[in-house]
Amino acid sequence: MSSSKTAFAGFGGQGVLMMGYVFAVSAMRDGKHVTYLPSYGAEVRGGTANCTVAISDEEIFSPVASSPDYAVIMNKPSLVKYEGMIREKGIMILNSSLIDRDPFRNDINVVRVPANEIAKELGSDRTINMIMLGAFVTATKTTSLDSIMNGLTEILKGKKGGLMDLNRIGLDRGAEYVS
Amino acid sequence: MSSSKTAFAGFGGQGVLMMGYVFAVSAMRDGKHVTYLPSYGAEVRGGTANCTVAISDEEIFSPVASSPDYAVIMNKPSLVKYEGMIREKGIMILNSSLIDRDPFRNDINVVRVPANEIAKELGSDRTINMIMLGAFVTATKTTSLDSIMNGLTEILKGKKGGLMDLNRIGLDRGAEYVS
Amino acid sequence: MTKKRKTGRITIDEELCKGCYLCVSFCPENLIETSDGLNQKGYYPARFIETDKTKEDRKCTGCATCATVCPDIAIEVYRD
Amino acid sequence: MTKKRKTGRITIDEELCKGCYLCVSFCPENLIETSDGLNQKGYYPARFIETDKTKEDRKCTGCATCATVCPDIAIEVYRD
Amino acid sequence: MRGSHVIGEAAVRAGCRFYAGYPITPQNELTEYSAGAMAKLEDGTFIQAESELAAINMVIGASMAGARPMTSSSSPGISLKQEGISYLAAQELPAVIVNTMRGGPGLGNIAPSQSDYFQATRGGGHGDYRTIVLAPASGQELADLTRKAFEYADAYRTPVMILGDGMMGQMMEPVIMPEWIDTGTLPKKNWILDGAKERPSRLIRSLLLDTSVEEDRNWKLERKYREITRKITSAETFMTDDARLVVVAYGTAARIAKGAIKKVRKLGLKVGLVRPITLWPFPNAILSEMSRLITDFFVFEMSTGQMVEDVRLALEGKSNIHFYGRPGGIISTPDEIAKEINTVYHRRDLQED
Amino acid sequence: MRGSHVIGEAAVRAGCRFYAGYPITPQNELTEYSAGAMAKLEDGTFIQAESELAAINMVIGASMAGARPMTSSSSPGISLKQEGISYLAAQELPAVIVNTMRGGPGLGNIAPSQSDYFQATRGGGHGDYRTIVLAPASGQELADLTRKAFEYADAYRTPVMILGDGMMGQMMEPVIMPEWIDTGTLPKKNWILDGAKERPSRLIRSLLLDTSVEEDRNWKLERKYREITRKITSAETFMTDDARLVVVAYGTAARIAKGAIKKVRKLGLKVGLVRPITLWPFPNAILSEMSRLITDFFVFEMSTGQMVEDVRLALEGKSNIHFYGRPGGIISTPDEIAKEINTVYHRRDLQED
Amino acid sequence: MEKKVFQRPRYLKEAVFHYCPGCGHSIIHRLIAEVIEELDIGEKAIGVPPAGCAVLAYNYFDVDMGEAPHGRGAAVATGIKRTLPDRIVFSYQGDGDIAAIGTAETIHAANRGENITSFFVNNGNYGMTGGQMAPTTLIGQNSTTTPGGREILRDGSPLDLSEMLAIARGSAYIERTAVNSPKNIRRTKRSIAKAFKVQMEERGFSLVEILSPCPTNWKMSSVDAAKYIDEVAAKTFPLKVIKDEVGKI
Amino acid sequence: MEKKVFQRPRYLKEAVFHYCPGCGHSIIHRLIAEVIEELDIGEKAIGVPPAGCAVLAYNYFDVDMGEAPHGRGAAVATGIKRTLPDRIVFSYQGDGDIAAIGTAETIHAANRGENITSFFVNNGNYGMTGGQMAPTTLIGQNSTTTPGGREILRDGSPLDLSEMLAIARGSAYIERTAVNSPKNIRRTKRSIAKAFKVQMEERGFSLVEILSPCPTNWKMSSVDAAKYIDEVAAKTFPLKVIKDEVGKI
Ligand SMILES: Cc1ncc(C[n+]2csc(CCOP(=O)(O)OP(=O)(O)O)c2C)c(N)n1
Ligand SMILES: Cc1ncc(C[n+]2csc(CCOP(=O)(O)OP(=O)(O)O)c2C)c(N)n1
Ligand code: SF4
Ligand code: SF4
Ligand code: SF4
Ligand code: SF4
Ligand code: SF4
Ligand code: SF4
Ligand SMILES: [Mg+2]
Ligand SMILES: [Mg+2]
Repeated sequence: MSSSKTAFAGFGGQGVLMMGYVFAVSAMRDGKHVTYLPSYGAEVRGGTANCTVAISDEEIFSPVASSPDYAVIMNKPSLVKYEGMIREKGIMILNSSLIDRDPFRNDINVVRVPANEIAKELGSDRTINMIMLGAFVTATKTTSLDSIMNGLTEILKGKKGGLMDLNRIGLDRGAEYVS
Repeated sequence: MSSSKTAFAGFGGQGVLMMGYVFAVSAMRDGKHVTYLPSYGAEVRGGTANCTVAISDEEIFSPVASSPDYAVIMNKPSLVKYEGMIREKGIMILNSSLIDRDPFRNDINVVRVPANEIAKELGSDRTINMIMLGAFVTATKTTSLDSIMNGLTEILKGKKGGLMDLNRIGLDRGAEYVS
Repeated sequence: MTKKRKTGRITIDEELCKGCYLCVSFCPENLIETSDGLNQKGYYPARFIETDKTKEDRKCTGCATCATVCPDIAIEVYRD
Repeated sequence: MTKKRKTGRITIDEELCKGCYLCVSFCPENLIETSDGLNQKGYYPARFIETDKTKEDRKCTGCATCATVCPDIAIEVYRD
Repeated sequence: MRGSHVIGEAAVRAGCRFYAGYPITPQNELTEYSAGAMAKLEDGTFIQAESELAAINMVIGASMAGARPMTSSSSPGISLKQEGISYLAAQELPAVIVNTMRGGPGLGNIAPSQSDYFQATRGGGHGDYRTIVLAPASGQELADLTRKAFEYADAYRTPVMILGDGMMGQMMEPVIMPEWIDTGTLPKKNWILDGAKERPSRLIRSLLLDTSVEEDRNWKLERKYREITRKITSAETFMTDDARLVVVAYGTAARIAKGAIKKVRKLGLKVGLVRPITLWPFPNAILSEMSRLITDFFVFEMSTGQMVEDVRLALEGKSNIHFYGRPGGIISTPDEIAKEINTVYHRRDLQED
Repeated sequence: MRGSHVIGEAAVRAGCRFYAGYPITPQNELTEYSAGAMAKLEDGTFIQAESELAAINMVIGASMAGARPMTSSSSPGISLKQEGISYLAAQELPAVIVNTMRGGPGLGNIAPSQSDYFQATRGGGHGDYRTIVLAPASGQELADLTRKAFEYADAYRTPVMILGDGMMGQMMEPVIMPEWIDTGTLPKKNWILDGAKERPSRLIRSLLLDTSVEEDRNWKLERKYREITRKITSAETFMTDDARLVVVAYGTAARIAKGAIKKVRKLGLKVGLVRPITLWPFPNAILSEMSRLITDFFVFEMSTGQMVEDVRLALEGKSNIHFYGRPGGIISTPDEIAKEINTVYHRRDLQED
Repeated sequence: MEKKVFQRPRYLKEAVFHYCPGCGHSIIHRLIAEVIEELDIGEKAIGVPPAGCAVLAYNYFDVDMGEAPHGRGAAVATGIKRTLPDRIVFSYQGDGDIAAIGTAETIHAANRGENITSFFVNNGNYGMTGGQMAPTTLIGQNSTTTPGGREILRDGSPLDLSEMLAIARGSAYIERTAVNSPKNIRRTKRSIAKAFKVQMEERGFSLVEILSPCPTNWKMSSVDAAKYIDEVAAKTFPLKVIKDEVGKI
Repeated sequence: MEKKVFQRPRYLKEAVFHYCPGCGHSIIHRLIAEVIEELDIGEKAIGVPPAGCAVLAYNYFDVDMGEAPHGRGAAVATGIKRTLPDRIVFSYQGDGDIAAIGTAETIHAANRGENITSFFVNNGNYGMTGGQMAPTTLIGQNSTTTPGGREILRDGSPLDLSEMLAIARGSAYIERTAVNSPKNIRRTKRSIAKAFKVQMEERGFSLVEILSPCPTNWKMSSVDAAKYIDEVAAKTFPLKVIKDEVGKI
């Protein structure tokens, strides 16, 4: 679809803002108009962090999502916050490792990803957000895994390669899991 | 007279502002409305200092004197500045020790006081301004020597008495000289 | 008979714990480990190994080193 | 005959002088005094005592101490 | 007693026991007077701060602790206090700030000026807030408005600025000083920080990360500002009853204008004066009221034109506005202003016909 | 590239080789980008100053020495720069200052806000001066106005402020970057301080003790401000041709308003937008021009109402002004604004009859 | 009989710290609260939190708290203390807050000998704003504003604020400690207690500089961050009593 | 043959000083101008005058001069120097300017090791504004804001800024001298020269603190003021090299 708004939400430490930022940059490189609006709650350490990424083929008037099309939910408090907001027929990607219940909505599609467990297998918590991101783009087709990789490369340029590979693996595992 | 404006002018070091301030406070204690406007040029050390004192029985609208009634002139540059401004029939008190010529105006009254010489006799340059002040009030009857003394006492309260006496003497000698 | 040394025990509040593992690394008796269950914040909290041991066999001295280094005041220490 | 010691002289710009008398107090030979004529600024400027003396009888060494301490650069020093 | 001393004396009589300031001409007399006055009071504190910034922040602390604090400076120093003033407004802390305006911008000079009007009335600091701004024009008013400043500050828990200039500060006029307030009799403040003894601990802050909470705070302040506007707006009118031309001026400029009006009245010109005493809140009502009868207003400021915007906002195009400004520390004479008034008066054919 | 990076990149391309700043959310990305960008240029200087105050004063020095300097901060930090900005204006020094506004007053929060409008346009500093204020509303405009900012600063020897907010700073849109300027080709400045070699020594100062000299300076600046007003005032109009209601909004608010207008247009409401691009000088002409046909204007700001005063000054009571404000960092949705517009539109019976 | 020997101190509210895992702020908060309880000054204490990661300190300390603008803690505390001389007033400040923007206010409060106590949390960076260089950032240490790590010529050297404060004639007690090990944590608690006592006895300005781990911006595990302080940070900022005009109290 | 051995230096304009009789500023101006001439840096020198009695210094120095806001000389000089690294940049500041409002800017410029030179004119008061207390006012010394003279408890003690600057890791050369006697004046000139050379060789921050008589506000004759510096002021502010990382140059 030509235009969508996605909310990414979780704890400060979970790389939520990074997830959204990577997605935004990638969409950007696809030539889309993009707005990336981090919740500044994140400035205060620890608390829940979230960001909204709007992508569109034309100018975006507001970066805020009163009813997002998609939501990537990393923990329970965020579920509580977004389960009511997400639009009908919207897609919600849940980190089932940390969320032991379903959203009350039955008019949305829910994809459960045990990100922490998968990350544990991969031996690095750092990959949790990439696993979720991989699952997200695959489930929503908002962009391609390759665009994401390009976005990542752009963002991480200068950083050591190991990180890159780790992220790649995370993305793939997340993608696999939902496809 | 019920209302007048007087300009006091000279070098920074000559106690010009003090002279005007003492006069202002004294008039104030006579129950007059008074404005005292120091030239801030004085803030920058050394340069010529001057102040304007307006006294009146009613509210004073402007403290500035475009054409003062009286002028107490302590040095040549100030003469040059004020000889043109002072109003017709106005009174100018000159420190003749430092000013070797007369103002070009012949429609004003000029009183010459060799203040530095007198001060030398009194053995203190500090008295120059009081000598001129004594001469000024006596020549213009703008207020009484006693009011001036009261004004001085108020201002110098706390300061050591010797200064007081010295000033008193200065005032008297100035007054004598013109009466 | 008189005790040679004090015995103690600790409790760790799973939900307060943020998994920094300072307690794990500083406990002189190595009595704290990482649990593999996640807490609600998404951390693997620390766990006191001797929880179920009876007083007598405990090596925990109740020295409170763990609690001292715990940033999140997740540990309470008991001693007799 | 060879000179035992340099002789010098100074000039004081009356109008630049502000009468601080630092020169008076620091001249090692006490060759500066206070004049009793006022300058235009109302100061009694300092005066070089030996102005009119001939070179030979001058005690001024041209050491420039006076000029060194003069805040207002009123003093110029000459020496041979 | 010169004007700056009047403010200092009126302050301590109003219960001010904390002054922090930093020297700057033309207001040193106030700082110096406060040093002496506080030294005489055994419960008085005077601090010569290391900067204006430090001074305003000491005032924040003193206000949190329940004092009636004051600081004073002149234009450049007031610019440095803007962050602190924004905090005072946000934390709803009472404080009195005196600005003895001088010529600007930059270092400028130290002559009387009125070019900080925007800064004072629009809030030179960041965020949605207003500062009560009082503009005395006589020795007596210096005393009375200083007293009022402390009362308003406490009543509305907001910073209050006294906006004067070097001429006001040097003016000597017979003044009847307000009585001493017995600080013990001032109403207790139930919000101050004095230690959580037999009560829950208290908090004074301006950080409101939750935007809806911040928005509520902004509207709460806005409501307070509306109340202040209703309650304290004030202006003096002078010879306006039969006036065909009304001069608008404040502080020193208003004094000079009065002199000018007296002169032109002698020539038979029907000219009056509106002198805003509160610059914020600005006396809009009285001006728009007049605009029904008065076709022409003459605004005189010692600046290139700042208050004139408030006059335009008040009149909303209903009358003609003529502006005359002298920035940079120039003090006009009544004659000069009379001349200007005269010109306008005739150019606009306002004379009896 | 996010908005803050766009500014940073456009700055170095515009020949900015000196950046001094101090961290503050939500503009750290700009500071950090500048650190990287200057490090890459062998003639680039980045200084993380010890405070905003130090930063603006370093900018003063760099400008004196001929650089195209920039500093950036957010609301509280900008308050601390007010004295420096007043000096820049007084000493006629070019400089670019970026304010990424956040919720205030006080510490407030770090969400997008527009409550520093007064401070920016009225001069939060002391004295008679103005600052050119540019309000970008898109990624491309961030780039283009940054370039313009440096050009205006040099052309008029005056400080220029870019007024944005966190949303602008985070926005990512396809942007065509302006070309790199070869700093060597920039016109030589004949007033800078670079050592009195084969020329008389130069002086840059703002102290003018002689009031008549200061007054001349004030009027000289005033003339310059008039010229700037004539030459650079700019605004975007959107769907105003057939409009019966015109929305006035800038920056982020204008974007949201555009979305709202598209929505209400679908409902057949004839609504347009005027978006001031220069906040000072304010586009008065275009608004008063419109007031001949438009009976109703709708002002939307992310504040309790500041720009609305400029709209009132421009319209001088000729049309009705409706204000809608959301302070404190609230970001309205186009739907919300559409609803408000709709209400006003019908309350005022603007629909075809 | 078994008894509780360690629990949450009385002057900390129940709120859960928002700080990152392994953050020194949490430990320092606890220590200050413990000392306030032990000296029984909870009803007299007035705290001044900073702008910094600890900006929300008032959510934790159960004493009166008044927020200062960034860097102005010493000035605000001065205003409070001069108004209420018998209260115990402390400022809690980060290294950016106290050693950069707050340099003048801190030095002059110390030099005036204000009877206040400042806690100077040195974590080598601007934590709250995302890890920019602080005056205390070590040479070579990474920050988001020092590409490639801090360089002496480009970015200047670490600032020894505590040593400068020791020169201030009005400062009575200045010590640098750390909260990276049980031993250092206990020592830090002792010096916090001493700093408060110095104020209680009106001996002048007291300050404790505390090297504090910031695992997030140091990009290290909490355990490594703790080690880093001993092995690296303390080499530039030695842990020691820098000034003590008071001696035993 | 007789020749002129002392005359007005080339880099002073003809203007008559506005300073009071016996004012140290006048002497310091002359010394700086002499050194600029002797080091032949007049075409490279850029000076930053303060707000203070020396605010009009640009009327005297015949080199490029750019006025700084009160206290910000070090920051303004930094901006100039970083932009034109091969020029010689100096700030001229009073004790209120540099040691009160300018504390942070000065300390951080020194700590960054900015290659600039600052002249710190210590006359123990705020001369320009009429003799208020400065951070350097001596205990018991009179000022218009310390009724009865400066008191430690009420007004704090004199601030040793130069000693603090010596701790700054980027400062290369700091000396305290005086201009109250021929000997001290010559010594001051030598250290002014050294300070400039330190900058010319890019060794870092250099500063000369100069005890300077203010007969007007000290209410003394110029001669007594000169004595006062030796007998009183120098006891609190000893004349000495406070830091020298450079040695002979
Ligand atoms: C005047 C002003 N400038 C900048 C900021 C932004 N700011 C908030 S906290 C902070 C620095 C935090 O660093 P530090 O003091 O070391 O505390 P930490 O977070 O590291 O504990 C800054 C620059 C502000 N709030 N106010
Ligand atoms: C921001 C600001 N605050 C205050 C002033 C007023 N002011 C001018 S000079 C000065 C202090 C002068 O003292 P010092 O620096 O010691 O220089 P001195 O005159 O003694 O040589 C002050 C406070 C100012 N110009 N700007
Ligand atoms: S109390 Fe001591 S022994 Fe027991 S767990 Fe804690 S650290 Fe280990
Ligand atoms: S120290 Fe505390 S927070 Fe860290 S792991 Fe142990 S219990 Fe958890
Ligand atoms: S030192 Fe200079 S100014 Fe002072 S008295 Fe001697 S000549 Fe005159
Ligand atoms: S040059 Fe030396 S000897 Fe001659 S007058 Fe001057 S000080 Fe005295
Ligand atoms: S960023 Fe660093 S200082 Fe801030 S809370 Fe996290 S760990 Fe602590
Ligand atoms: S007041 Fe003091 S410092 Fe200023 S010029 Fe006069 S003597 Fe010199
Ligand atoms: Mg820090
Ligand atoms: Mg001084």
